[in-house]
Amino acid sequence: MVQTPKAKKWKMIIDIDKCTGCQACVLACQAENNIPFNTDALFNQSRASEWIRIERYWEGEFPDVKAKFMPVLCQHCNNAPCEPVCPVYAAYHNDQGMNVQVYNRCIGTRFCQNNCPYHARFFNWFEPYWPEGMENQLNPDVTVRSRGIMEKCTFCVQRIRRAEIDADIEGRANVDGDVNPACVQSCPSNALLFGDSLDPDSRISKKLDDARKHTLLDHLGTEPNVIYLKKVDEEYVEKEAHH
Amino acid sequence: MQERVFLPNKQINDDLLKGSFETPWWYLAWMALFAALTAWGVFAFGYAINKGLGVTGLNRPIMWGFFLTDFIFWVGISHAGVMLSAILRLAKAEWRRPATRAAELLTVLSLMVSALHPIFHLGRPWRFYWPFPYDFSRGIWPDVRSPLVWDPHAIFTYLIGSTLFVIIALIPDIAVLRDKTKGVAKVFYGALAMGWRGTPRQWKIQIVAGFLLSGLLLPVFVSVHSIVAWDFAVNIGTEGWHVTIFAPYFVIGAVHSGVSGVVTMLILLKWMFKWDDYIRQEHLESLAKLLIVIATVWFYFFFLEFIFALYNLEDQEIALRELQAFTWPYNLIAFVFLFFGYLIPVPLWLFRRVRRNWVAMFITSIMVNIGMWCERFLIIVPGLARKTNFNFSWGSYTPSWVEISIVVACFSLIFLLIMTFAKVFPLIPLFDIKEGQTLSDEIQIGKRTVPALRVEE
Amino acid sequence: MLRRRHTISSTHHSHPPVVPANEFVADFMAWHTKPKPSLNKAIIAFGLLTSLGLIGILIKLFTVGLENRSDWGYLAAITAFLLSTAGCTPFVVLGLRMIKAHWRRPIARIAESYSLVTVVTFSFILLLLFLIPSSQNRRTIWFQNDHVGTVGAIPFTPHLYVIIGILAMVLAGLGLWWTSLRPDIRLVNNLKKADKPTNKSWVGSLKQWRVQNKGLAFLGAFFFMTFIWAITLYCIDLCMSLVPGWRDAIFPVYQTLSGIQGGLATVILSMYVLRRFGGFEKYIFMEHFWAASKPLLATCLLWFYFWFCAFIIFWYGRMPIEQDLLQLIMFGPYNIAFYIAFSCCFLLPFLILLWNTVRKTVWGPPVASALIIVGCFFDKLRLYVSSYSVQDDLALHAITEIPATILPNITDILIIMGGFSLPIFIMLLCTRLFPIMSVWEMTEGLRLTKMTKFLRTELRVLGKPE
Amino acid sequence: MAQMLALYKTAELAAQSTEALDGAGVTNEEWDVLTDAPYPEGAFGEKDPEHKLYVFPFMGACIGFTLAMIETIGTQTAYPLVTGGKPIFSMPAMTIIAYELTMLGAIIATVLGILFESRIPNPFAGIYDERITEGYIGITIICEEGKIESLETLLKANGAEDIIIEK
Repeated sequence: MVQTPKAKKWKMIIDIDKCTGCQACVLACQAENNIPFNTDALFNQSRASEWIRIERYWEGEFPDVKAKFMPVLCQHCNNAPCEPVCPVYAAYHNDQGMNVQVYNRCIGTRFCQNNCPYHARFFNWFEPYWPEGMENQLNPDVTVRSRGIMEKCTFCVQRIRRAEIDADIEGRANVDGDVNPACVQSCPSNALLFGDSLDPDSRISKKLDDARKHTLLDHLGTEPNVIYLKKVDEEYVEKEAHH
Repeated sequence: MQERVFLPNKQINDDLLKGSFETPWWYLAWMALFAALTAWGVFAFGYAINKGLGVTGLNRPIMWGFFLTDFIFWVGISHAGVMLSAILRLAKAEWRRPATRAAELLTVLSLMVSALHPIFHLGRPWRFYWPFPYDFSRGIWPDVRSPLVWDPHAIFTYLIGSTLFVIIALIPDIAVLRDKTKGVAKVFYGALAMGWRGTPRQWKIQIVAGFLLSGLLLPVFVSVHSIVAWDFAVNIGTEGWHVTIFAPYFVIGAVHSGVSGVVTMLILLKWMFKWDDYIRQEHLESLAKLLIVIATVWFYFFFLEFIFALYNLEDQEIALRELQAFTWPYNLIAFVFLFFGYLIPVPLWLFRRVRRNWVAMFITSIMVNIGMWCERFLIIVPGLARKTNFNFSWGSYTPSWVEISIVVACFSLIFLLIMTFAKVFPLIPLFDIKEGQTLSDEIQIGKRTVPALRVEE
Repeated sequence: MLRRRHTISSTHHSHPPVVPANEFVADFMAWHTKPKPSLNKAIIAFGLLTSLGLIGILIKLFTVGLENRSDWGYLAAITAFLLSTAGCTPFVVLGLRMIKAHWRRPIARIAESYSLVTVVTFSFILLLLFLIPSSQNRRTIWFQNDHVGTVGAIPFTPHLYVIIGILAMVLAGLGLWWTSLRPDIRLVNNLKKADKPTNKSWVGSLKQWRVQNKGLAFLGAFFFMTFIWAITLYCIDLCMSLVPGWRDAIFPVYQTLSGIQGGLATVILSMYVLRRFGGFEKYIFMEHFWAASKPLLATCLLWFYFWFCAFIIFWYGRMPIEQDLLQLIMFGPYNIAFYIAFSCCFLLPFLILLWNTVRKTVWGPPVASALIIVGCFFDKLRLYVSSYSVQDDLALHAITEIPATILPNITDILIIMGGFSLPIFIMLLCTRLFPIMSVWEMTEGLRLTKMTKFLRTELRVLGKPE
Repeated sequence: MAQMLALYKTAELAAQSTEALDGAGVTNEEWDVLTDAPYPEGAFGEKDPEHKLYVFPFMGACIGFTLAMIETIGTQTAYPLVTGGKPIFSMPAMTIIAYELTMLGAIIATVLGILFESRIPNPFAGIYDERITEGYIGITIICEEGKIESLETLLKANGAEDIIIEK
């Protein structure tokens, strides 16, 4: 288990009301975490791997039709259904409340993916491949996963560790905002917010009691660490006002 | 009516050991064919290892496909053996005698083959041994909470148990072979017979052992398929899997397909080796009657599973059932599953004429297994295709040539193994048949002679 | 010298002598026509206890009434208990008839007579149905939940269908009982020189016997189906659907199995009583208990299996509703009842019956059966009392909070007492009024059995007519 | 000591001559029967063979259960990782593995017991003839060399087809 000086519990808040569905987070994640390019072929085989994906739902009939966007990534559940089904402890829970995947340990039973209600785990169907020259942009902090193993969002654990190391060098404790996963960093509308919920004066712990707060599929009792804030629907608000 | 046939022991030996002493050309031809198919499967698997599982039809969200369908199917078939030989032995059913060895053999071989499937299915097959607690050097251990750790425990227990069961029951017949062969074969069989002479003591132990091992294997046999079922049922992530009845539903389904498999095998044996005096219509009829009961219980379980899954009328569940029942090609598979698995065979078996007809029973028993294969497919794939509550990532699945050839290879491997075994050992226990003759008797009531049995409590 | 060797060699076949059929008939009829006075005393005693139970029900009816479901949990439990012990006994014998097991013969009549108890049980169920909510807007197997408008609505769910299901089972049981009883009634009448109308209806012609055989087979199959269906309906509609969010597909199977177990246990106990107090050592001996003990052991194992199948899924799933359920029916307010049920339905009988030496005795199986009966009662207790105490809220399909334990008050205790003595009372009455052993089946069995000398030992020969 | 093996066409003759042997004071310890199929106990007037086969499964079960406990408890203590919020000692999971290994131990022990109780493997089991598996009933006798002739005549008188003698 990873031993860290100060107890932390990382959480992410996704404000659906702010999300524009611009896919910047998807791209950033792709670049940060050495995910091979999702070609058309992969999409057609429905084998594309996007550790964070924007689910788009249409509401209503044309012409008055609404697009609703929902970024979905690994929810880092406290009771993660994906963990206990792994025969080799490749998926387990670390003491920072994160659901981590040990690539070297994974043997590729794909049971964890079946048991993930959020559909947030990805399998390496082939040996990863980058076009000539593109392998130079690989992130040295992140393993390139070989074929036949599962992978998923890590909350950019490499950035967390890096921040901790830097803080140690400077002889200080981590402050809020030290750590930002690629998706959070790249979100133009600040829809995503990441932080340590045990740190009382971090931005995230202040937002935790927001009225719009909810978690995905909470009837499953998985207790996700990714929290969503409801969309504010003007029409609905008006309707309520009239009543 | 039972038609009793009495044969001198010498003739029983000659008939039942036919397989070991004469090899017709067609026999070798078939074996060659199956060997070729198996070899092709081996190549396909090698290709999958080399390129990665991308060469299969699997995708997101359908992460489990043909391999596991076939895995469950063969584990199911493997439940024939203990079901028949153990339960009928404990129930002292006379008509078990010619069927036991075939059934147990089917158990062992199909279990071996089914144990291969998880390896085909792994992302990194060369690490198949990692779920075992072997790694003292690095102090890394498997997670005993995972059903995939329960699985190997169950399957290997069952495999070891049933293999030993077959071997123990073989010893007296091997002794017969030892006495009938010459030269190297004699040495070989002599070593296997371990100096069996047939003293009263040895026979008594043989009989007691039969009961004892049956009693021990029965609970194992139930647990094996239950655990296989729990691989699915513990899932809260996949629609239609998180059902409490899955374990017994799988077990009874397994028995259904397994006993049908035994019927198929017995009929084939009768045709191949002309064993008309040993595999008789009365056996066929009793098996068919047993099948009616099993199939009906299985259908009741299926009914419960279906109703209980559906009655909440949650949208996702409705979507799943809609996919299973009305969407091409799943609707065809569902049709085959329902009609081949139950609705056609069982009503036919109600007629005595069908139960005693070899061809009809052959066809129906094969139909059942086709139906059961489809059932397993319908449990795994549609559930995954409608996996998440968000319909954003619903999917579909078509197997690739790799999966199909590996499945075909597994079928032919089974046939190959059975035919090889039949060359070396008798597929009907000789001493069991002889004992049956010693114990059979008649009772005269008025003008009628009732077939009777000499029993010793 | 020779004789000595012979006796040694035949010691390990502990065959009781085969009694000639006519001798048995004479024996039994003598016993049946002049019963012991102690029998009448017992009938009166248990009759009083039973009526106390009925009085208990009436008191409850007039004091608390039918407003609050939670008052009636214990009646529901005892009804379920009766249904799955006395109610399922006919199943045992018809199963054995199907596989032509000879050892069923002495117990066939007892088993069938228990279907008379179900008649009374049925009236309890009718009472309970007043407490059961209709399945409109409720998530039950009747598909009447919120999605379904008036279009898909099935009228009178579930009450009408529960009544039909259980009535069918009762009728099938009675039919079974009466069909196999007719020849023996004629026998009794002949003995008593009584001229009853039944004499004309049964003369024992070959045709009549054939019809009777076919009839028993048919009614058997019919009872088999109706019995499973009745138990299924009862345990779903009078228990499971009262707890919102309880979705457990194996529950009906589990209850059916516990019924079969209870039925078998009841039969074995009655067999023991008949042997002990009726003095039929010559016809009911160790072999019968030994044979019966094996299926009993199997049912114990299956009980654990079915329980575990549900438990492991709930435990592994860890959904809130599943956690609540585990609390409600197992480890929460009724955990004591559950632990007793667990040890009496599975653990102790299993440990007793595990040993062949114990199974091969006259006392071993009855002890296990007694335990199972107790366990069965507590099993029903923890299931029914708990589910009747749940306040259901149609809006959210989940348990809002785990209700506290409900302990039996005086009326409940009266009801339980009555419930336990009801079957005993009815069986004693049967013993008094009808032949409690199926004479024709016994004679048939004795005719199909003979001892034969095989080489140097003696074997029993059992005929198995196809 | 010499061994002799008498072969009979039918079980009746064999039973007859065992009776005769008893008459001649040759006990069951000295004579034994060889058949190609099980006969009901005592068919040839032989004593009921004592055996302790039922002990083996229980010993095996105990060993298996112990191993299971070592495996489950050991792995979970040696590698205490939290998965899915399940307790470090997950009894239900341990139950399943314990069950399987218990049964495995029981079965293996039983099979060993069977081999031991039926006294095989034993290449020097004694005098034997291949005709036995063809339906002949064999009666083996171990006796002093002196007795051979008398016994031979006795067995012949009871219809022995052939008698093999090993000195």
